[in-house]
Amino acid sequence: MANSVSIRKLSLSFGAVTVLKDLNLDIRDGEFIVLLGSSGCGKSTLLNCIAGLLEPTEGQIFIKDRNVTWEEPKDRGIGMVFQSYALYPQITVEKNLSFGLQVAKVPKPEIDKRVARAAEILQIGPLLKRRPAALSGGQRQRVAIGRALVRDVDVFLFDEPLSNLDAKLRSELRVEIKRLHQSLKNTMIYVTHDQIEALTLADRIAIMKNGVIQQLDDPIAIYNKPRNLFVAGFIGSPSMNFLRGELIETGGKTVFRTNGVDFSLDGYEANGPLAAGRQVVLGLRPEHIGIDQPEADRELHQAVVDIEEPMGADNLLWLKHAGHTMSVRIAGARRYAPGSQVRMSFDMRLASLFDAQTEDRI
Amino acid sequence: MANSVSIRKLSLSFGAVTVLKDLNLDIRDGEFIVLLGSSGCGKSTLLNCIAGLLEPTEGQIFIKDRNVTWEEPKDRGIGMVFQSYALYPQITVEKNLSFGLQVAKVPKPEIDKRVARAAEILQIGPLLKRRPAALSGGQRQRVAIGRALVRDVDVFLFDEPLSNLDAKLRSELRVEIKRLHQSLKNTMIYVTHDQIEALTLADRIAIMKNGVIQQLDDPIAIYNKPRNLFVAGFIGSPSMNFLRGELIETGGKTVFRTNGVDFSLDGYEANGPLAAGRQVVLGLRPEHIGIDQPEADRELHQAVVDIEEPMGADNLLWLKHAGHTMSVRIAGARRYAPGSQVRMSFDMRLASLFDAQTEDRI
Amino acid sequence: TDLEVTHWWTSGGEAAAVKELAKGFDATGNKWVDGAIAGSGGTARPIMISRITGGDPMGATQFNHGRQAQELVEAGLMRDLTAVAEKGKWKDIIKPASLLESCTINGKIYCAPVNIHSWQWLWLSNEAFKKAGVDVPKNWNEFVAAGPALQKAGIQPLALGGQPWQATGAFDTLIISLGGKDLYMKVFKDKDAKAAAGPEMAAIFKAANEARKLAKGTNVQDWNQATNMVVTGKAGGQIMGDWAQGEFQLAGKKAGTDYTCLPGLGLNQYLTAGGDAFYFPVLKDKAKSEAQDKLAETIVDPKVQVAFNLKKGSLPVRGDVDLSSANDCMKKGLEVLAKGNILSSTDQLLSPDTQKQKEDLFSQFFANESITPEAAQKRFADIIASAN
Amino acid sequence: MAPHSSAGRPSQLFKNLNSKIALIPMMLVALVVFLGGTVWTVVYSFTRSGLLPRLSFVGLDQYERLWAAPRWIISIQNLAIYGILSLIFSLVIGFVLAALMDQKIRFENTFRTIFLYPFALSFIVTGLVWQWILNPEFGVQSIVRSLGWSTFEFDPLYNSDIVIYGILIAGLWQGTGLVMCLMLAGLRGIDEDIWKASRVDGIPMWKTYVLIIIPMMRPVFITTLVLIASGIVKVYDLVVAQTSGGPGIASEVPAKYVYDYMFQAQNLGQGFAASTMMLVTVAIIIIPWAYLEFGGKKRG
Amino acid sequence: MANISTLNSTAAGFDAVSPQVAGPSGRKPRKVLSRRNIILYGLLIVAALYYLLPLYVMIVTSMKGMPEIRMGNIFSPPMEITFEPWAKAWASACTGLNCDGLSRGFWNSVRILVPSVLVSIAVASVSGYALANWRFKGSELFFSILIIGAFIPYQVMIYPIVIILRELGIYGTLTGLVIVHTIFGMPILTLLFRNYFTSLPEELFKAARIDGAGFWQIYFRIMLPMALPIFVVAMILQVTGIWNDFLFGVVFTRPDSYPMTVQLNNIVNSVQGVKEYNVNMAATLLTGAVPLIVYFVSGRLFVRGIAAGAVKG
Ligand SMILES: Nc1ncnc2c1ncn2[C@@H]1O[C@H](COP(=O)(O)OP(=O)(O)OP(=O)(O)O)[C@@H](O)[C@H]1O
Ligand SMILES: Nc1ncnc2c1ncn2[C@@H]1O[C@H](COP(=O)(O)OP(=O)(O)OP(=O)(O)O)[C@@H](O)[C@H]1O
Ligand SMILES: [Mg+2]
Ligand SMILES: [Mg+2]
Repeated sequence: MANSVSIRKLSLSFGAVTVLKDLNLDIRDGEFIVLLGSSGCGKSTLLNCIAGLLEPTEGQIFIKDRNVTWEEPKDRGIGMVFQSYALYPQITVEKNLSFGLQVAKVPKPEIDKRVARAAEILQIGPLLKRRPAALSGGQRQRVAIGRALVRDVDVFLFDEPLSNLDAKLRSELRVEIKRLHQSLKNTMIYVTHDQIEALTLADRIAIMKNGVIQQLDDPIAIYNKPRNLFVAGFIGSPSMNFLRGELIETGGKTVFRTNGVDFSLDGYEANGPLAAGRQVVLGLRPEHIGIDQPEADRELHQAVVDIEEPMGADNLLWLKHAGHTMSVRIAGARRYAPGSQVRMSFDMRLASLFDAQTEDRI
Repeated sequence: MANSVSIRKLSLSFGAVTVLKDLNLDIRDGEFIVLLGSSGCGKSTLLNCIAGLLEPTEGQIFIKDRNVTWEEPKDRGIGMVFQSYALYPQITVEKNLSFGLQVAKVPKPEIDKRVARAAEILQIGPLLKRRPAALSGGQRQRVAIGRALVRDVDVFLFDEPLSNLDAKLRSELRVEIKRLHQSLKNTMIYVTHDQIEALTLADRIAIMKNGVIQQLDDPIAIYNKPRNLFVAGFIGSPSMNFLRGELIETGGKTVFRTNGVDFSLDGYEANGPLAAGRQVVLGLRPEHIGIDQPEADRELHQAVVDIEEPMGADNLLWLKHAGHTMSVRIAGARRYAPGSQVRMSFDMRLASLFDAQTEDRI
Repeated sequence: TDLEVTHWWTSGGEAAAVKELAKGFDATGNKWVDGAIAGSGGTARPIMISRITGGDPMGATQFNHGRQAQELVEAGLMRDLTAVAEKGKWKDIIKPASLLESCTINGKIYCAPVNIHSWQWLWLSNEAFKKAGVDVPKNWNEFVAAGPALQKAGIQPLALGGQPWQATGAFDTLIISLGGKDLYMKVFKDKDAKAAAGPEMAAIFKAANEARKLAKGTNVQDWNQATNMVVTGKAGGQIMGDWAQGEFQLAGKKAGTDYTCLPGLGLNQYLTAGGDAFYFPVLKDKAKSEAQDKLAETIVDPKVQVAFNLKKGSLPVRGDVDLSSANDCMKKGLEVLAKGNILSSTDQLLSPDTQKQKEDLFSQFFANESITPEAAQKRFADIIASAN
Repeated sequence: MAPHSSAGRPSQLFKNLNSKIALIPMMLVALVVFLGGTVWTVVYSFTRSGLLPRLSFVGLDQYERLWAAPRWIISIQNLAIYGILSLIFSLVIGFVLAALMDQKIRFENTFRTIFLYPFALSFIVTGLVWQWILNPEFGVQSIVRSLGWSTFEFDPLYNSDIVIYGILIAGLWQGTGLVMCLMLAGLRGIDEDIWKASRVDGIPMWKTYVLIIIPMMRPVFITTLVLIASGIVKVYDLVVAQTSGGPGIASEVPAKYVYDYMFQAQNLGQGFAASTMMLVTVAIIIIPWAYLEFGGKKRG
Repeated sequence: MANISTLNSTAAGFDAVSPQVAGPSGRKPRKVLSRRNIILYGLLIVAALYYLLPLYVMIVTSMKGMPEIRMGNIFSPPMEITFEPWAKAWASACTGLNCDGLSRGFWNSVRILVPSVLVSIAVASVSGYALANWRFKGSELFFSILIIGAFIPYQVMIYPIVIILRELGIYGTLTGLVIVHTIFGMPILTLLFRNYFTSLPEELFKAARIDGAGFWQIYFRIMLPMALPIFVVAMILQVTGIWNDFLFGVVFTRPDSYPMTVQLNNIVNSVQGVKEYNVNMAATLLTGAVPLIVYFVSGRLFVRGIAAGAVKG
């Protein structure tokens, strides 16, 4: 498949601060890529480089195999949606949508057609005559998307478009964006620090840290096979439980030992041989720990409930075990009072093991 | 049990706009009450009335059975924590904590003792000499809680204390607040519009809409037995699926029919007799719908996957069925491509039925 | 006792004259605290009036004698000097009597006149006329005739500062010198609007029209800057009061050889006897009140009168002083005085309000040639008609 | 159940008494000085007060005379010309400078200080310097002439027809720095994303300024307008220092008319009538605007 | 699983699959003298010259002797630098009988400036704070009157104020003058402070009230420390305004406490023979020195403060 956006050895510094370091990224045609990372890791900076709003210090950017590194934003065939909506406040929604086209001297009937189409797709027809101030947050963001839509661009860039909305609207608009992508099939690059958005929307997620892409993979792989400790800890809420310990050889088998408690590693698919004596971190996701569900082939660990957090559909337990506090997610119907004793079981096929030094998955 | 806070016929208007209407609320000693509602419903206004920062137009407020309606905030035995932390920016954390005590002319040794205790409880000892600007969001909020803590108050008021924090910190501090309540056993009134917070923290939740309390109940009851359509729709993410239809008598049984498709109501515990012909709304939570899980006693409905939203631990499916789009939550491991056919089953014991006119649960 | 005295005498000649007053007053064992405010009476008077009405008056203050302080006196804010005057026999010594009259309200004397100022002088630079190759004119008409020659030589014929009172003064001078005593009295004393609108006045306006053409391009504000143009030969002449004399003197010029002065513009030799007077606000402090009396005495003291007026270029208020040291111009003035060709000044005849309106009219008239003499005369007549 | 005692609402007057005490100076100034002084002025504008206020009413005489006085008419005209031009030019120059300063330039501090420093100087100083620079004998005119254009004429302060523009030059020199500062602060408050959005949309810079940024800066423009306008109404010192109203009465302004007639002409009634007319003009302009701007707005 | 790869090799992998496209790499050759920069800095420099011209003329003239001024043009630099005009302006220029230049007025100005600035800012900041945080019925009405008051020319108000001060018996005293400055500074300053305090988070105020702090405690211990930027703005406005004031200084005081501007006016307006432009310019610069220094020192804070307080409606 052709690449829609290619980034080659991109670096960017603000004075002495290097924000992006030698970054490479290939995005396929029609792909939905999410850039995920904590605040300040350079997501917006990368997006602004792609848009042409920032000039890279080094490297090149290709859109549709054309080197656009020094082109003006308007010539790159991109549309961009901002967290703060960035609507022009003093003109109507309609003018907001058509402004770019008017400036580009698109003929009036064509403008009208495109605005009408965008309004239909985004269901903002009744709002066209209003000013942005008279719109709700969700409506504003829809208009902002519409502004990119009317320009008929190859690549959509979203910079945390939903961060300013409340939870309910956020999930609604998430679905709409997903639907939009399914029907338009444009390339979309989407910046967020909300992992739910990343997981639900992305074809592939690029996890960034300090201006470097840590892992670029599809959501399932990122969730289940995080490449390193950072990715593992970053994705998932509540976080993956991390137990520091070492690999020990007992009875011909390699087990994980932490604070004197052993965990069988049966079922774990390691990338290579697991040498005894290695300092490692065992990662267990809260939903991959069973409670009071004795299954034939799993060992059981005794633990005490510290805190219970019922969340409606689910129930989150914080358990004390071997000197750690572990979070466990179970179905909402099952309740445990603080202080009660439970037995945990672990599905090692879904666990992750990391080297304690390099922090890479092993 | 004695009432800690009692609100009697409280009304409050700003000019022509009535924000609170004839509101009554009794909060027991040591209870953790969460006020939940969408933006602008009057939660903060109510909290400010209790704190004495706003004067009610009508009605009275009692704290510890004392009429405090016209008392100054400082005399009410309350402490308050704000969304924006509201730390005094120009003085150190320590002075922030001791400010109220100094104003109240508490002797110095006593101040030191209380500050030390609060710092210990909240683990902010090392921060005492810093200014708020040098703290992270989570630390700031801890200090803000500490400021209420040192004043040894009867009632803690929280106004969306965690809204400004990112997801990770939010869940951490949530646990801490829960722990704090378990150890202090003070009365706490907590405003939020995050339902996860409400569900995990509250002893009882008061759901507000337009200045009126819709339902006051414990979290499980609110989640499973919402009193009306508003509460049902408000709680749960994604929202409960609502199907509009009517009750039909077939084969001696009352069933629910929508767009020509019948749903057995076996297992539903109605508040009264279910008269046929009544226009109703059937509410089904996404996690209460089974997918491809044929169980003996349940009927199966055929549906098509519209959109799939993998969220790591869970997988959210949007299904097309009988002219409706329904969301269904299943475990994350199970994947369904858009377009695939699935069979749904419903657990009617966990469903809700509402009258279409009054919108109340039936 | 310290006594604060406010005045607006700040030009070189004026300041030198004030020093004489101060010296005389200090010699009585009191102390003159100088409160000069620069920028002419227009700037200074509001400040003085505010302070007097505000209840924090100075010890003594300069006003032009005439009607400027009338209301303050009527409001009882000014000290009655009748006792001092009687003691000093002012009635007998002060000449002309009209000076003391304008200090007298309801039979009581409220001010001590310092000097006599007359407006009706034409000051000419001998050097300038030499350069232009014409004789020094002997009267206004010759001056006007010499105008083109001066202009050709790159010399400003008539210097006229931009401050409104200068234009007004120049015009009033034209009335007396060209129109004569009767016209002047009819218009200003009797407020005869018909006369003001009449043909005699029309002739004056014509003359003023010529004057403004000659004055065009002066481009200075202060009167003494204009005088300085005459002193340095940049301008041919200036219509200005006798105080201009002080500037010539300060520059070391000699009357007759370096410059020429023509009282009454060399035509009708009438002078107005206006001038400055000191008023003494009512003070609560007894010691100060006594010092005020002392100052009043000092002001009319013959020695002080001579010293002051020689420096200032004005005439003394008493006829019994020895002015042998007076120069050529002053002597000419004294001659006119002796002839009794004395008129009251406009400050004495007209209210400040009317004066202000006149100033507005004439400053505009002299600055803006688009106002025809006829239009200006009509407005002048209106002002006279409503004058009080 | 809590006991049902219904203690009534305590008196509103003594609630937060300290805040009311603290506002006493402001209330006194507003009521006694501004309101009281205004009423007093208006009342005495109907009298024949000379040097001292006297309650001898003469009806509208003072106003009739006022509107018949050529000087007053010229003053009003001058104020209108000066006001409108100074508003337009201050806003335009201030905004353009601010926009230039907002281009991430080097030496921003230096430039800003240069533009702002005249604001620190008094009108006396400003007037004096510009009087000096605009003087035809040794100022700009003579310099240009000495360079060869011997017919060059630039003597605004000595030409009745354009003197008000000469005053304007000095006024702008002094005031635009502050306007620039306000505008710059406003520009800095604009969401950066708006700029990005307009670049992505391909909207040219000047169009973005004119059609998007300026409308967004409404509050800044209003603050600026209030500041400039209140300065314009008061313009006095500048005229006195530069021309004293001359040549003739060509550069007279209303505030000067008021002052001159109150003290020099010793005709308080006339001065008060002129004051009242100024107040009325201000009120006509300000009150509707203030009503629109502050009337409905409440703290959120 | 065999796809263990370090991050570097990930990058290398991308390179391998990428299309080989020719194009510029590295930094775009950027001209320092781009057309945009020429226009931008050109305009700024031209504007700067216009603003600097008068200052240049003042400085140059103040250092020339009178003969040179009479001959040369005002823009030419002094051939012979002399500081005599400065000395004269400061110490020996005459007005009336007093020949001690500006020096006499300097300390008077300071004596007027300090209490006037302090009192006016104190009163206005408290008023602004009360208006922002302790509103009551009618407080906005007073405020509106005050704002309209900002448009009243000073000259109009002189007479009523003379009467008010006379009735209070403080006409001509320093107290009276301080009050006058406070009154006329009040509208704009109160507006600034009110806007600034309104822009502070209301929660801070609420938190302090819950902590039990009263009106003054909140003002002094919470608001005051946070209001530095706006205090700087107010300070600058008042220092320049009061220092440059002539009218009130001369109307509401006595000669022995006339501020420096009165001396300046006297020096500039009392012409002894010819105008001594060099002395005038030196006097002008000396008089303007205090506010100018204040600007140069705190100009940056000024802009910050303006952004914080003035711009928000
Ligand atoms: N104009 C600038 N000058 C200097 N540093 C900058 C500039 N813009 C961004 N940075 C720095 O670059 C880093 C990356 O910023 P960027 O906005 O790309 O982060 P981000 O990942 O988008 O964060 P967020 O999630 O908060 O939006 C940050 O450390 C930021 O401080
Ligand atoms: N001072 C005020 N004047 C007028 N209306 C007000 C004022 N304060 C609040 N309101 C209105 O009262 C209503 C309730 O406000 P409140 O702040 O209590 O809502 P909330 O439930 O806390 O919302 P949020 O979740 O956004 O904080 C809103 O419609 C708001 O516009
Ligand atoms: Mg960002
Ligand atoms: Mg709220």
